[in-house]
Amino acid sequence: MSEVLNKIESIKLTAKDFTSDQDVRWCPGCGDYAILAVVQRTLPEFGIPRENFVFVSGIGCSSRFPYYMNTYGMHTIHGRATAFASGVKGANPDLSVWIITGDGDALSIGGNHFIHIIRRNFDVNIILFNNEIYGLTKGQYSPTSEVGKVTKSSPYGSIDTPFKPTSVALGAEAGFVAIGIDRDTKHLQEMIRRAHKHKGTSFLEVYQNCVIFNDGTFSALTEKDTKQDSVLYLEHGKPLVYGKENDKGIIMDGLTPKIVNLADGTYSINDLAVHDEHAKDPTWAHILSRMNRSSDYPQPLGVFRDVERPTYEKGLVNQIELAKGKRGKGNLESLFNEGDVWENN
Amino acid sequence: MSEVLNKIESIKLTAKDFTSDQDVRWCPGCGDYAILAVVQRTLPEFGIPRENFVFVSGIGCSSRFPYYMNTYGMHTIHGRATAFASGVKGANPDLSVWIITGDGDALSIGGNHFIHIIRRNFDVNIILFNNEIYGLTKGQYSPTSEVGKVTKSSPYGSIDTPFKPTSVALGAEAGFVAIGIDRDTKHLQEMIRRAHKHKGTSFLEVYQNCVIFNDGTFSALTEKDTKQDSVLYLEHGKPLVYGKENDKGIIMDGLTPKIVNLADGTYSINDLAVHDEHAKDPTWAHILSRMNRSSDYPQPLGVFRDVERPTYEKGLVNQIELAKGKRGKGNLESLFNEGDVWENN
Amino acid sequence: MEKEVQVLEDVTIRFAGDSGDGMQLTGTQFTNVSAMMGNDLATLPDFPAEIRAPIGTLYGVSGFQVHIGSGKIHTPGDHSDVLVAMNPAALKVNLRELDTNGIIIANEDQFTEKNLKYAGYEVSPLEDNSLVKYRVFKIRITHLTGLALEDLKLPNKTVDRCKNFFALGLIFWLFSRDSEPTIAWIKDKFKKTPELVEANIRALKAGFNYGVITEAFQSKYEISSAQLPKGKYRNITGNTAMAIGLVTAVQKAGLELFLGSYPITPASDILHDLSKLKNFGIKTFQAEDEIAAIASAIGASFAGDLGMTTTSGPGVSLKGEAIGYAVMTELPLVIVNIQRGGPSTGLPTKTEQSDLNQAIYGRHGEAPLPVIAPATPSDCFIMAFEACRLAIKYMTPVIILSDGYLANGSEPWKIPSPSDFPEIKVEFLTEKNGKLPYSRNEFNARPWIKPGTPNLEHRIGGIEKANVSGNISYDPENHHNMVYLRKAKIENIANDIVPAELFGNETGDVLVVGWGSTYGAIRKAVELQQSAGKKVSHLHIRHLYPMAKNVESLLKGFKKVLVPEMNTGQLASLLRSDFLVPTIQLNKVYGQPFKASEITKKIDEVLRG
Amino acid sequence: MEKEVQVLEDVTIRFAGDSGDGMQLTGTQFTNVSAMMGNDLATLPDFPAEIRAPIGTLYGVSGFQVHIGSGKIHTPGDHSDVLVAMNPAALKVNLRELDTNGIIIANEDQFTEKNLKYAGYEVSPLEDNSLVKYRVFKIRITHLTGLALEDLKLPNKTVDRCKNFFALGLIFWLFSRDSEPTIAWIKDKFKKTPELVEANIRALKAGFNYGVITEAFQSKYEISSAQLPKGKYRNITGNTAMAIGLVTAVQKAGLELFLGSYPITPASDILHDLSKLKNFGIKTFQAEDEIAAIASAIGASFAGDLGMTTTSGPGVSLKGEAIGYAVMTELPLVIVNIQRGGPSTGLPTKTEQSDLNQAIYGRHGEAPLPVIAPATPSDCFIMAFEACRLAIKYMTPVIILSDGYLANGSEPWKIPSPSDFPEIKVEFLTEKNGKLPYSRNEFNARPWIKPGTPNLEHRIGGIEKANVSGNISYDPENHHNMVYLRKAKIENIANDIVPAELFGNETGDVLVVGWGSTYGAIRKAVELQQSAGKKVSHLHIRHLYPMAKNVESLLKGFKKVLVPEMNTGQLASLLRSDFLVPTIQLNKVYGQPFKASEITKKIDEVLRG
Ligand SMILES: Cc1ncc(C[n+]2csc(CCOP(=O)(O)OP(=O)(O)O)c2C)c(N)n1
Ligand SMILES: Cc1ncc(C[n+]2csc(CCOP(=O)(O)OP(=O)(O)O)c2C)c(N)n1
Ligand code: SF4
Ligand code: SF4
Ligand SMILES: [Mg+2]
Ligand SMILES: [Mg+2]
Repeated sequence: MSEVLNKIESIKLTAKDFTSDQDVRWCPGCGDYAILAVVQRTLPEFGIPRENFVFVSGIGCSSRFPYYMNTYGMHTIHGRATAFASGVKGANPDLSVWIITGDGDALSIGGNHFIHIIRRNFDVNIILFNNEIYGLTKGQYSPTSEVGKVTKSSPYGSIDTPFKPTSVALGAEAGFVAIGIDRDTKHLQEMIRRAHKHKGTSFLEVYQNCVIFNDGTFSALTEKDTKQDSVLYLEHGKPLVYGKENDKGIIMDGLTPKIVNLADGTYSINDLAVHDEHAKDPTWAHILSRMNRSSDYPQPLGVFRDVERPTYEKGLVNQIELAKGKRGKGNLESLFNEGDVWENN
Repeated sequence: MSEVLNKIESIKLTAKDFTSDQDVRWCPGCGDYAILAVVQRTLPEFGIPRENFVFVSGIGCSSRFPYYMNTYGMHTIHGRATAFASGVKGANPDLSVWIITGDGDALSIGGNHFIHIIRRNFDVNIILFNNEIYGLTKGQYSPTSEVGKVTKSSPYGSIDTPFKPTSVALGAEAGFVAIGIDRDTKHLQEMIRRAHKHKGTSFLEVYQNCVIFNDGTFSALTEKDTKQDSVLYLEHGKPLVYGKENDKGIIMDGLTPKIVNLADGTYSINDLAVHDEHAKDPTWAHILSRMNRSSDYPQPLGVFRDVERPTYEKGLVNQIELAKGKRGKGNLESLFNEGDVWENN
Repeated sequence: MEKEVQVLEDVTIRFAGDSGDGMQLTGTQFTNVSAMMGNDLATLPDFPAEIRAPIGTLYGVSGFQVHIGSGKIHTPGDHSDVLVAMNPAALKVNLRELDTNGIIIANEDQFTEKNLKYAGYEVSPLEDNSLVKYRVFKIRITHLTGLALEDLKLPNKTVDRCKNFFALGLIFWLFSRDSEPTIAWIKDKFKKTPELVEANIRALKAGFNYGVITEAFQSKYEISSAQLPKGKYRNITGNTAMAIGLVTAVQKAGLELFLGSYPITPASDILHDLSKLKNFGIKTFQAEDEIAAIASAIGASFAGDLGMTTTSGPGVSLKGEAIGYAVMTELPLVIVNIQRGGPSTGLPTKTEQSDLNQAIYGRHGEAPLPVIAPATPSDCFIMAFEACRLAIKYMTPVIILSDGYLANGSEPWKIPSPSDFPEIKVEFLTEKNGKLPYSRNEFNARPWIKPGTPNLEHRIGGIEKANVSGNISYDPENHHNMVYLRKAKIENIANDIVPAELFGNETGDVLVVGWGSTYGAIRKAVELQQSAGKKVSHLHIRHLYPMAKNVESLLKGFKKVLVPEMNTGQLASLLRSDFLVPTIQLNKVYGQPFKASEITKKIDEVLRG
Repeated sequence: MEKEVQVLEDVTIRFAGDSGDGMQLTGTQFTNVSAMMGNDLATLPDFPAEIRAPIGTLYGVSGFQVHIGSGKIHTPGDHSDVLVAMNPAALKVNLRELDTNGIIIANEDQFTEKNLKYAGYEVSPLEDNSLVKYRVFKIRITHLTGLALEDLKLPNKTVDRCKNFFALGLIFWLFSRDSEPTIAWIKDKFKKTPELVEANIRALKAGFNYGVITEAFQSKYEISSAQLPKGKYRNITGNTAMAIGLVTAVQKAGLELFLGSYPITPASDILHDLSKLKNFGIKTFQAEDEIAAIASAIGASFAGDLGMTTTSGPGVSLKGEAIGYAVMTELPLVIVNIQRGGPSTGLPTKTEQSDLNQAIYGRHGEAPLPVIAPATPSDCFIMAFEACRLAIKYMTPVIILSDGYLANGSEPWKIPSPSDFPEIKVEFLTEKNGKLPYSRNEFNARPWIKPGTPNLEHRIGGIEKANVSGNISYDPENHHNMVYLRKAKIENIANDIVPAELFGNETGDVLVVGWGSTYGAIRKAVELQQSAGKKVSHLHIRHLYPMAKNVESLLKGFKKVLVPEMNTGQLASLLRSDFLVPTIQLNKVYGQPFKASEITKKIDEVLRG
């Protein structure tokens, strides 16, 4: 044990160690840069040897991410990163596996693998770059684009109700759900730490600005004059307060969250709902997942839910050990000779 | 209008009219028979000409269903019924479209199309025959099989956390979610009426016994001695009462449902949670979706949620009308001559 | 009463009944016992797509044909000599395959009015004169089974389920089989319910004794054991052989096996078999669909396991994109396609060879990979091993084309010793040594580098890559070169495979060229022709892409090339395109294997010109 | 100052700059103006896979080549005569395609130290003597644009974005183009921001005037208008032609169009175009993936619309299973594949012809369907119409193989009149009249029956069906017959298509056989050979499966058959297999179209023997 600890101690990596020699090819000003920088800056904290990281992505602007990480990486096919990653982690549970995906990649073509990896609970980390648009194919609406959005493929406005990615994840039995945003890198860094820490599938949605095809979609959450009234930072055990002067809060009216004013004396901070990441039932997280920009509510940012259950790869390994214990380590000789065998003389 | 009404009045169909000339090829004793009979019995009530029904299915035992209905039908490919049906309804919104699918078909290979049709809200009815097993391929575990289930492909027990289909649907923005069971055909009939009535994607999960590969999975919900203590019938506006002597109920403790005893006098019926199908937020339905056989809770049966929003095909038709109004009905001559045109003399 | 004993060279028996009548089990027991008694054999299970169709219907009939003999047996028999018909539908469906003078053993109890109607008989064929060509034995099997079990006081349903053992016992007597192995099997199978052990054994013995005691049968038969080479044997189906072959290869390579699979008929049994073998460290992952299945397998290969995926045609149609990805990233991967009747859902429980074109061409872009096909059930073992060898050595996905007939059919397998097989060399790159992710060895293979290896961090992907470095490259010339490099890598495998084996002379009038499961029927037909003095040879192609180097010259040694296939001519078209040789085709897309006689007839025709 | 005017027969200009420099737009404007001035032309847009790669990098260079002339123009030009290089990287990447003595117009302002470094230049090529072979004009385009817009007080970024119009203006002057259409376009495009209208027009005029005023250019050029047949013309890309062709066909059939599609390069523009045409009653459905896209289209066809799906290779790899379903259910369906560089993700923005095998063979089972391919951008219109015609008449899915080069390339299109096209006959079955769902008409097509039609309720599916009734059938013989019936239905289309057109004599030394977008380069090369008196002809195959009936005899009329393809020989292999003719291949998998000169050279080689 102490040897392992020593080894970990002795690894002193920096962001630079995680930077590959490939030129970064996103548009100037793309939100992806910030997320990349935060990830490169945060991984060294984990004390994991660089060679034990694997970044797996699908296809999209965001999915170019692995090329820029000086770790092992797979840039796979559209929508299937979660499925490839299941094999990577299943084959070698010791690896730290990170899935990088986009709103189109994860939720349009990849929606099925997305919900299945979550229910199976492989211990991997999913970072979904949500820019609410298809970037790489030059600007079609995505499953997170708002109704009415005019894009190349919806010249009369989209008629698709968007998914709320956190609701989808929770509906698929997610144990860890969080939201961060490209422009608040300090908070994002904390989200990445938390995703890493969670054993099981961690789902981190990151709002990301696409300067070319969807510029400013998240500006209410990032611009100085609107930000504080639009964002609700979640902290475990803390009441839900927000607003420029910390003058607003959320109370629960039965099952419905209500915005209240703390300034006019009707409600005090003690009346507010208190955030509980670890609530056994996903109901609380579900309620948070319904509060978003498209509603009147502020947008919660932070960890919605962090509850562990057994991981898939543990189950897989356990069954193998069990089978070896029960039936003895597999032996070809006896495998060949199973069943009714006879001798011809 | 009255002409249409007359036409509808004059249609007096019976279950027999909906019975095709094909031999039914399920195993004797299969729960599918009961569901088929209920559907055949219920459709005549809707006053829709038989030729306007289309049944679309994927692949599985359950997906043989359309062959037995004397309506239009498509037995498609595995997992894709929802996608085929989107095209059927999109092409002709006047049709009454019914999707028949299994737990493997809808939630394993077909999970993505399932969540997407729900968020888009085509006005179709999905009946998912959930037998918690792959029937047609002779008994592998499905995404709804419980952890530890021993099947042909899980000889050491399944290590996959199952989906709760209703949770998945709600996470995908479902407006109508209900559960019925093969053995309670009267209730099932009501569910089918309700699914039909709902404009938008109706999701009806039906617990169905597979006598060959998963016999008795739902017996707690169907056998006389256990049924009343295991099933909670939902009725809009009514308190959640159940039990042999109507002696049990559900109260809400914050966001958590709790089982209480009505017999010992501590709680009365007035303390109980009251079912609200039409709650705007999906939270209440979500809470119900978490209560199921695998928990200590009784299994709710009935309509969890019934809230309408605009349908996809309406949106599609509207845009076409809008475009025609704005740009005039499409004309090839002017389409050919769009853009920079010059004359060569 | 002593009865006459006739010695037969071979016999074909078909067991037929409702899906619920246990005919597959009965057939398998007869097969195993015959195998253990030293007969060579081949089997043909034939079951409906329905799990358990309504009782008595024509489409609910489940059959199992087994051909046993004292000589080499190549096929499950063109026709049957004996038909066990548990009900009228079973008789109706299978009668046309019964030889004149063949034996019918019919369960008279099931020839009720209702069942006759289901089967479309107006009058019972047992009562009119329609069966005069055959030797008919009507036996009240249900009733007699009931009598035998009377004092056990079992529910009717249970008693009814034992009747297949009565039939089996009778057949055991008729063909002088040893009942002991089946009795042992019953004891083990039902060990948790002793009353079933007792019931089934009683039924078996009752059937056997019925043969001994009654006057019905004039003679019984013996089939002496075959002249199989000395050694230990077991009876094996293609799917089991496949599973064992895959396990053997990974063990010989010192790798772990990761199977990503999604159930589908007729491939699921490989998934089932491998799931049981967890004690070999095998990881089976039942994915949400075929795409996730192969994607997870490729991910596993990237991580250092040998990734595999098993499926049938519809599954392969979904895997095309991911297969192309494996070609591009040059990772080892084994793809097993147990072909069935197509297109689309087709005939899921029937056999066919119509996915050859798909295996070779079924992806966008230039995406070549090796395609191989076993010829017999036990050859599935060999070809599974071969697929793993090629995948690892050449860092490439490999497709194995088996089919429903091989998968469920069986033959005696001379059990090899694990030490008969060579190690498969795997060299993970562990130190840079000047190598890069797309450096090439003498076989044009790139190095396999396991995540977790320090200083060899690298990224792979589906975008075209620069040779050697493996970095993304949009360079036109590089793309052209890489397309041809990948092609050359695969084509070069022609230098590393066994020459295609010719049966017969190297020149002659007709060369019959086959692939896959038509092997037995072709071989038998060609043997017959040869013994009739005809200049006919048989070439069976097990490596379909690339083909062995000797194929071209062998083809050119014959006046005519006849290609029998269970498709509309896919290998034939390949041969024409590759070698510009005219081909004569014999195609059968019946969902059923060829009969040797069909091929013999066609050869006659070709010989006549 | 009056300058000398030289009259040119043709000229090829390449605009190149950063992805953000607006080169596609500049090129398109030049193209449209030239088209309106009566030149024939062909274009080749060439852009990176990145949306907007970092400024100044080699891989961020976006190019647009246009070849205009007074004669018939078949290709976008083997080399360019003029290169507009907006930065050092653009110069570096494109220089090798510039002819000796070609003109370079370089934006000197961008030849900064940083940009030179990005492009890998140690010294500025404008300053050393490396460009002596060319006529170099260094112009401070950024600076001059800035001056022209100075008093508008626009942000720097905006000013910078206008510099492409300066370059365009200069080129307009140099080649005596009319600025008016572009000015009109600017006014319309930026109508919501008048300051941009003003800025861009000013930049355009400043560039034009720069040519007029400065001493830099000794002469300007004119290209007289081409001898195109009389009529109205517009410039059209393949993707737009495809979209219009599909709309035309459904209108002529009196059907509604349902497009199920998922965005993918280079096919997305068809989805975009059709989405705009909602006033034609077109339903576009952006599905969650390619499988849902095609499935919805098939569902729509079942419901009585004409279902379509547009995609590229990776998408087709996912659609295989559903295509097989459409084959089995015999529903009309149009599948458009805009091919790109493969395998896997490959080279998404580059062109290739490597999905032919997949189109013909890429499904499990025997699943034949017609495959056709347009030869030029405007031919996409014709073949889109043809695909719809075949799909409806034969109740079958049809694959159209276009490619990135056709899709984005353009040529003048002589605008037809809608009345030039025949109606497409659609007969929905509305009364039984003894017909069943799988009854056959004289073309072996089954009836199309719309849900909503009383008394014709029926069920279709992917399981094999009995002929005529369409009920599920597991009958072996029926399966065989249906496999051959489906095949015969498609092969019979050979009797219903235009004969393959031969350019040149019917016999000779070399027949150059092509398909798809290689048309222009082959035609030009063959024209050259013919005018040099060589016995060379050109056969272009637009119906690939089944092929026109005259193909075989045409092939056999030549000593040698040369097949140039942008793949490793897929058509060649088809020809060998179908006709047993030896083929000589010329293959180029560079992600770029052939140059006529490459083909000419190869023909020379073949002629020499
Ligand atoms: C099978 C397949 N279908 C479609 C595409 C085209 N495609 C590439 S990326 C993409 C969507 C990207 O959107 P998103 O995942 O949101 O990523 P972003 O570019 O916005 O980061 C699509 C449709 C593809 N590469 N492969
Ligand atoms: C592409 C494809 N993959 C796999 C299969 C095999 N398959 C047929 S049905 C089925 C699962 C059926 O389970 P479910 O949907 O639960 O239906 P049930 O039979 O239980 O009613 C599978 C895996 C197939 N037909 N097609
Ligand atoms: S297109 Fe949008 S998401 Fe893609 S790199 Fe550019 S800014 Fe980023
Ligand atoms: S296998 Fe199960 S689900 Fe299928 S028909 Fe039989 S009982 Fe029903
Ligand atoms: Mg996106
Ligand atoms: Mg099921």
